[in-house]
Amino acid sequence: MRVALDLWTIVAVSAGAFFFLAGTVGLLRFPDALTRLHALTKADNLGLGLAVLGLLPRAAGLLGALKLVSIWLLVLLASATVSQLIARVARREDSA
Amino acid sequence: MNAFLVLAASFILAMVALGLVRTLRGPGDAERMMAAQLLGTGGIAVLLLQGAGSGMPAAVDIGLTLALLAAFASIAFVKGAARSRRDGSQLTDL
Amino acid sequence: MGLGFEVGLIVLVLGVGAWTIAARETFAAVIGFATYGLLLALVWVRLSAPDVALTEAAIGGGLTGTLLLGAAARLRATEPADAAERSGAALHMVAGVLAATVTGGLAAAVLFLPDPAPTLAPAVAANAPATTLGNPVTSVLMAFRAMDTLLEKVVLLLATVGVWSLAPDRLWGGRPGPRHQANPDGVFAFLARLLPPVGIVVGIYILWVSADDPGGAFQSGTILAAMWMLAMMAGLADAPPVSRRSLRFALIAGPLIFLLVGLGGLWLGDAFLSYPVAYAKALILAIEFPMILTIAVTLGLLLAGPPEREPGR
Amino acid sequence: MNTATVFGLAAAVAAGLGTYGLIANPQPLRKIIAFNLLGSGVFLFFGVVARRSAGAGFGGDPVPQALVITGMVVAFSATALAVALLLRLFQASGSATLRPNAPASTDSGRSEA
Repeated sequence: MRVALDLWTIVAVSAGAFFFLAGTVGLLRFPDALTRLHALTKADNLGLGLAVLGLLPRAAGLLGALKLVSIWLLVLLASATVSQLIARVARREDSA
Repeated sequence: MNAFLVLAASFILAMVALGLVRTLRGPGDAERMMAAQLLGTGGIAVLLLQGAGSGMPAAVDIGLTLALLAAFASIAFVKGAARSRRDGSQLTDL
Repeated sequence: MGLGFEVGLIVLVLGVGAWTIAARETFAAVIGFATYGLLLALVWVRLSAPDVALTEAAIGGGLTGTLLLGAAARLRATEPADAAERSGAALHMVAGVLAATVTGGLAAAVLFLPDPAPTLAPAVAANAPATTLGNPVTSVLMAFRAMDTLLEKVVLLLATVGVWSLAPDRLWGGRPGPRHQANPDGVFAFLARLLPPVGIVVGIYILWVSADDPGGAFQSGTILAAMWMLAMMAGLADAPPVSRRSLRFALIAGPLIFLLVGLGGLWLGDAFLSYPVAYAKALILAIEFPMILTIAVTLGLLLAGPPEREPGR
Repeated sequence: MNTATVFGLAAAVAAGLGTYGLIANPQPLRKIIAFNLLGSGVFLFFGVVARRSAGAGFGGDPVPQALVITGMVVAFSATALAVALLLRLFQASGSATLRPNAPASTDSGRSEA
């Protein structure tokens, strides 16, 4: 059981780290603000999400797990909103 | 296992650092705000992994605080950038 | 593994710090500073100081960044003129020499710190049962060095009075800051409705756990203040006029109760701010709960600035 | 070289960076930012002292840690006051410079809120 849970942590956290890598590559390589924003949201949503999923088996009880998931949900909510707002700033910078 | 978590934290930190180099340089305000956003998320991921790896349960509480305040700060940044264009135009459709 | 993580973190922190000083645009420097604050929180975690990390995350990343950003946004119109102003080469030289001296002195101090280091940790551990709190930092802040904490709250109050006193006479008693506008059906207003209830729960939770785990009244008050500011920025709430009586009362409630408990210690206990052991935890909670309200209101008002709209408008 | 020493040297550099910016940057808002950087270096130094004094089952000496928390709050109060003073200067004189012979329109800004 222990081994299975550890394996789960390793797989999920690695997948999360991969999405951070993908997000950074996108930030560095994509041509304009909107596509870069698209790359960034992958790190936000999937990168952190998978890292949280990976850490769940190691959480301190139900409350700890609940807190971990709340962090992810808060970041999802905030990043979705802020990305919208950033995109509007970017669009105006383009048209200006 | 703990070594793996700290390694993952270091890797994500390096990715965030690379992204920061790109976004802080601009050219526009939009990129700079992405820097704050990227660090908010990446910082939380590093904090949680690092906390789990070094056995500090309080890291989750710090992550919770960071998640709330990073959201607040990002919003304040967008609002400030929207208010402060040199041409005086406002972002009205927020 | 060694010190790889630490060294990487330090390179990043100092890189962002240097960039904050060197950046050409003020707006960029402010974003750099907020980033720097978030990274410092990670450093504090590595230094096994979760309470400080929590404070740094709350202040360095959130509050100071927002405060500086508001100022940068208002000053942006003058920026081209100000940017033309450059210090001479001689001043840069002097600054460089002084900075090198500061760095060298502190580095020498770090390298020649006494070994073994003197410590008060055993003294705190020995006296911790008297406060019945599991978190040593809360014990120090609320009991062993409660005078510092009381005076810190007074400093916050004085800063608020100082900020208010900058208002022109005819605006005295008015509302601080501009009235913010946002589309009531937009994404911004949506977030400002959704986030504050969560923030209030988390804020009170952070205070509640501070008895045994990292947390505290200040960190909790910061979260509440941020939620209040969010509602104000989305146009859902307006800043209260500074002459409002309930607002003034909220500003002094925390320090006042702290002071009363302190004076009670003079009468019932051994000295000013000494708590009778049997009631220590109850008294500390009685100080801290009103304190989060005071801190939230004070921080919100410090961010909002001096009154800018005439009373009655 | 242990964790505390490495972070201590970083604290020294951060304080140096802050000192440099405080003197070399002419704009007041940049000076305020630099001052905060200088302060963060000093706080970090305190944190290193606390870490080295770990004992009695704590990860660091709680007394310097508590002092740093108090210091951060006071630094924030000072920053808020400094920013308010700067904005008032801008409102009153129409510019945000510390030059003594700045082209100032002393009273025109007073009337606008």
